[in-house]
Amino acid sequence: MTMNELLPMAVLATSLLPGLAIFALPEGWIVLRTTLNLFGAIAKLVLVAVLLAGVAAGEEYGVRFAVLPGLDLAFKADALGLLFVSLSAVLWLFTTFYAIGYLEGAPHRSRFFGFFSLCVTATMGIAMAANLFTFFVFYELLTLSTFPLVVHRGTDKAMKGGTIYLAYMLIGGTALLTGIVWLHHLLGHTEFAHTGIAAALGPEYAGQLKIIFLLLIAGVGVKAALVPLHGWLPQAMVAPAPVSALLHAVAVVKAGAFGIVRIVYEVYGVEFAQSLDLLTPLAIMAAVTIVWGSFRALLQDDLKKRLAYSTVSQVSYITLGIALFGPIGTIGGLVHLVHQGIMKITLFFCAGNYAETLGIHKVSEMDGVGRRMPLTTLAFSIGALGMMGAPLTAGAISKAWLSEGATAAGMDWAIWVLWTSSLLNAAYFLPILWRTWLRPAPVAWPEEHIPARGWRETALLLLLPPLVTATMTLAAGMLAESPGSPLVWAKLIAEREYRQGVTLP
Amino acid sequence: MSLIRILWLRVLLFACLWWILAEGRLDGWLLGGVAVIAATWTSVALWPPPAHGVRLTALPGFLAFFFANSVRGGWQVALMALRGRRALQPAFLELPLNLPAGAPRILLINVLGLMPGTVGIELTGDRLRLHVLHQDLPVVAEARALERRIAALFGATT
Amino acid sequence: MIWLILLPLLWASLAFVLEPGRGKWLAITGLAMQTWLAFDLAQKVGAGGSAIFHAVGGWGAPLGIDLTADGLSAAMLLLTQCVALPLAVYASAYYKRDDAAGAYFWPLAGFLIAGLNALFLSADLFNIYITLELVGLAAVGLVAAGGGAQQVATALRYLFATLVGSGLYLLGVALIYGAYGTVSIAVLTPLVTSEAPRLVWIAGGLMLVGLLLKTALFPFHFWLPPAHGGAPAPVSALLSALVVKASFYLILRLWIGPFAPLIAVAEWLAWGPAALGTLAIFWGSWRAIRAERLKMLIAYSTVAQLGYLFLIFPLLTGHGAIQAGVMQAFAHGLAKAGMFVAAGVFIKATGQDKVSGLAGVVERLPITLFAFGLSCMTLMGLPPSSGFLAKWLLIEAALDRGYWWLVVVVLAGGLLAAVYVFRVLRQAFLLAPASTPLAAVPRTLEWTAFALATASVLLGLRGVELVQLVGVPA
Amino acid sequence: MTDLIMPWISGTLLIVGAFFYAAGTLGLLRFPDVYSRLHALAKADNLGLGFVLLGLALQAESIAVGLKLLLIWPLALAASAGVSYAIARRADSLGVKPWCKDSP
Amino acid sequence: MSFAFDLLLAAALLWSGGRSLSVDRLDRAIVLFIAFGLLMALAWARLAAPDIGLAEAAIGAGLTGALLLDAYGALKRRKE
Amino acid sequence: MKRFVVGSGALAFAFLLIGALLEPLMEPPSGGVDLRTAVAANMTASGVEHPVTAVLLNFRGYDTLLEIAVLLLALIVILASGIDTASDRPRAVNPILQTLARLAAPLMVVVAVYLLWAGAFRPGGAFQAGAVLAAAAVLLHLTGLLPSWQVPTLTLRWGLTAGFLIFLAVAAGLLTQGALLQYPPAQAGMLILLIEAGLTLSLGLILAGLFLFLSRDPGDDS
Amino acid sequence: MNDIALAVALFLLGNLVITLLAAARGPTAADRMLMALLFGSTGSGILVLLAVAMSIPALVDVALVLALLAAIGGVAFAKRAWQEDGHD
Amino acid sequence: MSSGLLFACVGALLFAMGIAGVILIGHLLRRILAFNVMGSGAFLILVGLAQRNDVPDPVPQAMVLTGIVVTVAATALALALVRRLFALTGKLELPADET
Repeated sequence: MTMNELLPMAVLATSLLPGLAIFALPEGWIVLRTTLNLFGAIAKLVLVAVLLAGVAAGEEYGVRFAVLPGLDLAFKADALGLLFVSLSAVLWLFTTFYAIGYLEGAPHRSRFFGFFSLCVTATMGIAMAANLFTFFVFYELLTLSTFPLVVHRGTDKAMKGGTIYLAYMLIGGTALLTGIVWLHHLLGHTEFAHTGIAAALGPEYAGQLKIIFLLLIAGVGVKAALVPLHGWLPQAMVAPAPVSALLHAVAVVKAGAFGIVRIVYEVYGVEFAQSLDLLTPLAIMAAVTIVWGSFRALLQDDLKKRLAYSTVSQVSYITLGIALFGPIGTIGGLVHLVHQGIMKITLFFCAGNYAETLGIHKVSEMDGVGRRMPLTTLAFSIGALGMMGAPLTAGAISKAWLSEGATAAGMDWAIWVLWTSSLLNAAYFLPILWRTWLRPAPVAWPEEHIPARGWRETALLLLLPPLVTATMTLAAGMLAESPGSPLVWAKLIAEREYRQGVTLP
Repeated sequence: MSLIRILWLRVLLFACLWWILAEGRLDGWLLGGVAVIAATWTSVALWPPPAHGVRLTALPGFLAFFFANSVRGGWQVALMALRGRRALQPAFLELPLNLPAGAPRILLINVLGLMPGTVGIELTGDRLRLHVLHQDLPVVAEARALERRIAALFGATT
Repeated sequence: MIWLILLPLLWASLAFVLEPGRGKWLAITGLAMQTWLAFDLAQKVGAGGSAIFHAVGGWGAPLGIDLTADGLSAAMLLLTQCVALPLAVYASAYYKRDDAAGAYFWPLAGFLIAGLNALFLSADLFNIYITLELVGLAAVGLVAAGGGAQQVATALRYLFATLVGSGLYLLGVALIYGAYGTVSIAVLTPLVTSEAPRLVWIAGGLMLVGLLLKTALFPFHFWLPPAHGGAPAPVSALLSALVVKASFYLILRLWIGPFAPLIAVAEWLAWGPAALGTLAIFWGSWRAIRAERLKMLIAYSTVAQLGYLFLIFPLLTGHGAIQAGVMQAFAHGLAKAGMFVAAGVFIKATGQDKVSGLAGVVERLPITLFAFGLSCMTLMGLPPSSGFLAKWLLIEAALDRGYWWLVVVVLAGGLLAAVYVFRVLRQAFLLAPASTPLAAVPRTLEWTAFALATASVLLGLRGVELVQLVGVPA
Repeated sequence: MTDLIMPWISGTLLIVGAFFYAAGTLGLLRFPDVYSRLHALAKADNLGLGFVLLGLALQAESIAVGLKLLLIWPLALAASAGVSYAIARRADSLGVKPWCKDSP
Repeated sequence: MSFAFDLLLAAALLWSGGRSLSVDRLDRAIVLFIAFGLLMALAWARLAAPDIGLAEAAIGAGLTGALLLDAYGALKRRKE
Repeated sequence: MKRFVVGSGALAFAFLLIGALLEPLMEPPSGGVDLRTAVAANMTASGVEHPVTAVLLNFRGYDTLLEIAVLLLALIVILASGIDTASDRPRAVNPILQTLARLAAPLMVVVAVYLLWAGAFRPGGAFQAGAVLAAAAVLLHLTGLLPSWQVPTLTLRWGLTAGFLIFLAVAAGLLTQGALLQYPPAQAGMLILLIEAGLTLSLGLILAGLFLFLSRDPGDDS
Repeated sequence: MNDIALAVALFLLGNLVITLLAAARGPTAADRMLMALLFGSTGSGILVLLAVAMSIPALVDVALVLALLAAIGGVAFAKRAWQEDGHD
Repeated sequence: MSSGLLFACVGALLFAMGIAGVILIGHLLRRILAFNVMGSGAFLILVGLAQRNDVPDPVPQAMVLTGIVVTVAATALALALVRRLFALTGKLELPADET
């Protein structure tokens, strides 16, 4: 095996092997477990950095194993995949820190971290899948490895949420599988390729290809929480905060969104998809989701649920960007894939901090919390502003590119959607900010678990991750054009997908 | 009768049997020997000598007697069957036995079952209960005659 | 190849003669050797690309009996040994030292495996009848061994089902012999033509029905759930994983072998098994969803999973159907064995058999639960597992022929499987009711369950060799 | 000479045997109770068998074969005697009453 | 003549087989079944299969009959 | 209702089958095989003179090997399912039947060995011989001369399996000849006799075991 | 000769069937037991006749075995199966 | 009609009778009888059909011998199980299907 074949495997192994090892560890071996976790996460980061450098220099990384005759489990680390890989790798590290702090003293941590690592492995697999088959394998693996995390608490409520989660995922997976086998049957393979592979089929297959597209999008749309397939997401909020963070920012919804990217660009090819009139319906669907999600978020009092609906809405920005025919929209969508991850994980970290430290679960309980937990609330505010698309944050960059993309694609209505959404975002986030900073604190918090000590308003491991990700939110906003930023990388991808140069409008 | 002689007699008997079964073929005596030995062993295990020896000289007479009576018994039954139940007048009968216990008695009971008109029912002590087809048949006399024959066969006294 | 039959016969009879305690070592040693032999055989067949023949007694068909190891046989043999070996290890720890049923497990299992191996190798219809009886009676014995009233009643029900099944088969063989004067499959195959007399049609029908009864395809499944659900765990595993597959294998062998010309005339015939298979999938899943006892749930799941095997019949005229069937047999065999074995651990630990009593096993028996979960994954046909590959192959074969509703059935079946499977998992993840005592369970039991389940998943990552092996013609 | 007569003797013996069999059957049908029917079977049928065997033995190709045929007779006799005794004894011990002419 | 023999034997076989399954009392059923076994032995003889006849006679008269009757007795004893 | 459906179904099946049986079959079956000639042609190499025995132990000896396994297996299953451990009650002796049994048992032994021997050239063979031996045991048991078997002792287990093991050993040993059960023609007769002898003993024990392990004398015969 | 043997065999078979019918209809368990007697005598009679009629000497062996074993059924019936209420 | 064919037809009827019996009869001991009748039917067909010209054929005869042994084994086993069931429960019929 050459180095170029080995590296993608190593990326998978850095979370798979620690994960499996952690399962076998007794509950009490905290130090070894933590070491394994962190070592895996850091090693992965290093490997990802090597890959990024290599891909930027034009190296190709890939490896394949035959599973059945004519069916390969194939991996490649291309620019698009690495975008997702690096997002996950970075956020995994922070989430791991956070989870260590969050679960301190809680039972079943071996199990938790084991599945946690498996979940990341699945995400990596999705990101580096070189064909739809491989994508599907890891897609389902993700479902399975997240289920135990969702039901981790073992309560009846957790079970109910988990069951709904599973039902959505499995049905979606079935649709996806149908589409994949069908496509495989027609084409004989499902390899991802720039500008797509479906165009190879003659025009007489247009009808079938449309149905397959529907099946595929329905399949990945469940994870991406496209309305009306989003029902699981608020239910899955029963999971512990690090899990929610993972689900919403890194793994599950992103896997769905990423799937849409792959399908549109590398299976159908964006031009071919456009020629089949598939993009506009997708865009409309995304638009509906954006508005509907924001609207629902407005009605939630439960903080995590509000964030959940916010996710529903925000993830569809990515879809919208992809559905906007043209490189600029693509860049907007891809960059939002990263930005939304950073911002949303910040928000969930903070929500978890509120719940863990003070027992706050509802928006209505958040009065004056900014005084008790200023740093957390600061991070929360940055995340929330980012979500609204406020200047200097990552969100602003995404929205700018998306709007430009809409204009370029001649879909001006999409701009209106974005504006509406932003307004709604403001409507559900600003009151929170107002409450936290400007309202007086209550006499007593609902349930104070962790006392403040000096500047450390809560446990250090809970505090640092949101601060870092908040910082990254700002950095991604302000340094968007500097080398190595998500935006630059997204441009690189767009260039390769469209086989043409892209300049800032 | 000596033990050896009884054994030899049995061996001879089984060898004879083998010869008959083999229809005179001679190439099977290897297995035949096995059969004879096994059978002798079985018979000794089941019926250890000394048992009542049989006087071979008395055998033909007994057989003739038996065969004749058997035919007569069969004939009698056949006639009765033809005449139906009118011909019957069954009864139970008790017969004190004079033969020594063991093989002679058992032979008696068995043979009585094949003789005209009688079937043994139960042996208690020295008395045998019989079922006869017609109470007027000369059963007792015939039974006594049979007893004598058997006694002669076994060299015992009545 | 021959030793695959002789070895288990040998260790089975020796296990009966010698003291019970030694049976397990004989069995495990023998099975280890058999596993090696099976791999070796599969390797030879696969590498050679053609079947291996053995004329017993040197006579050759039609006077003598032929043994044939083609790809299909070699694959089934491989499955048998690969499932049996871990189960033997499991059973050696499962039965207590003075357990009477345990003492008899070894000879019975030995004869069972010998019968299976002989069946897979045989190319002679009448010889197959005897192997069927060997398998059937041994299976009944395993169900009945050391049993109470319930077990004996189930064993009897099973016994009659299996006897009627082989009786029907025997009559079919009789008619075949009457028509063609031979029972050798190889000799028979060119003789049977589409103009075969009515007798041959009846023979085929009888054999099919008899074997379906033995395979417990809906609506002949009535005997299976009590038998598989009521037996001790290693026995249930053996029965579910292997025994029912044997008669399926035979149906397949006859269908694509000597009776192929008949079926070519009446292609609609193939829809019979497929329709029954569909009903089996739905009915079995439904009953599994409703089952209260864990082992009953698993047993009904077997009913459902067997349904998949019969979906391939309309597809046999296309490509890849046999591969799909064998892959499903492997997937189900390994996973179901793992599942029953894991269930055995749960039952031993919790002391009861209710699904609702499983709460909290996740804490005490994580390995077993993990194994159970992996098996579930295979049963649901989720990637990366052999169950998924089976499903993939099946769907591709169905698409190849354009039979859409088969695709729907397969996918719906997977979802139904998820429903009953997650009933269990969900229960297992629930918090334990305060202080439920769990009995200690030997680690061997847990790890064998794990090994079987893992094998069922790992096969999903590398099915190439198996698929190629199955393609080796007779 | 014997070649001419033997078949006739044999045939006659066979027919005589058949007659006794028939008598046994008739007795079985017509006799009123178990005990009487026992008489019919134990005696007539066995005699019939004896005649049949004798008739066939006369035709046998070798002495051994003939003796083998004849060997069957004592075996059947012994069996029949033993079994009829067992039946009678069992019937009696179970209280099966014999038929009497006077009883209905 | 031989056809008459076969025919009668066939009828007897069918009758005894059928009755042994349908007769109301179990002991009769068993005895009829043993008789069926005997008739089968005769049928094998007619089919020029003395080997099978031998086996059928030995098994039917010796073992199966005894097994069935013994089982019947055991069942009956318990029932009383 | 069920009776009617099943009954008429069975009847219909029977008539269908009879109809097919009486259908003018191709005579000889088109391209069919007639094994009679094959058997006759190979009789000399089979080691025995009786065709049925040749088929049973040589041409299709493998069937027989498995068949013995089935029989042995049945006995093991019976033992495994648990046997009644109540012992025989003391019995009243029935001298007449005992005498009968004492006389008959040695006879049966001779007949059994005869059948074994005869199997080589005329109808007979191990199974029939074993059945007669078993019948002797059953008769002895029924007349109270042989107690029923309570536990399979080691000796008994060896006896039960010996025949099968001999068969297996010969079959495996002949693998060196090239194939399973490929007798060298010169020794075929001897080997078949060896196998049959072993089988007779073991079959006798197995068949007897089928009865003696189950039967418990009620002892009410008084 | 063979014809006579066959005729007698047929006659005996008729006998056997009639007796079987009668015995099966018979009111008491003992009647059934009588069949055991029949098997020995009539059965072996038919077999030896068939042996001659069909020229299969081996059937004599069958008859022999049958005569030898016929007792077992009867003994088993008497010793095991025939119980107190056997007369109904 | 030849004996072989005649007995083959008898075998067909016996088989049908037996199988109907196995399905319909609840009493286990009788069911065993029915199974045996069924087996005998199959054997008769095997030999009878092969010998439909009344020429003896040793191969099916040997097969039937094998089959008889198997049937005896199965019968004895079934009887043992029935007796065991009866000893444990006092019942001679199987409990109603759980299905």
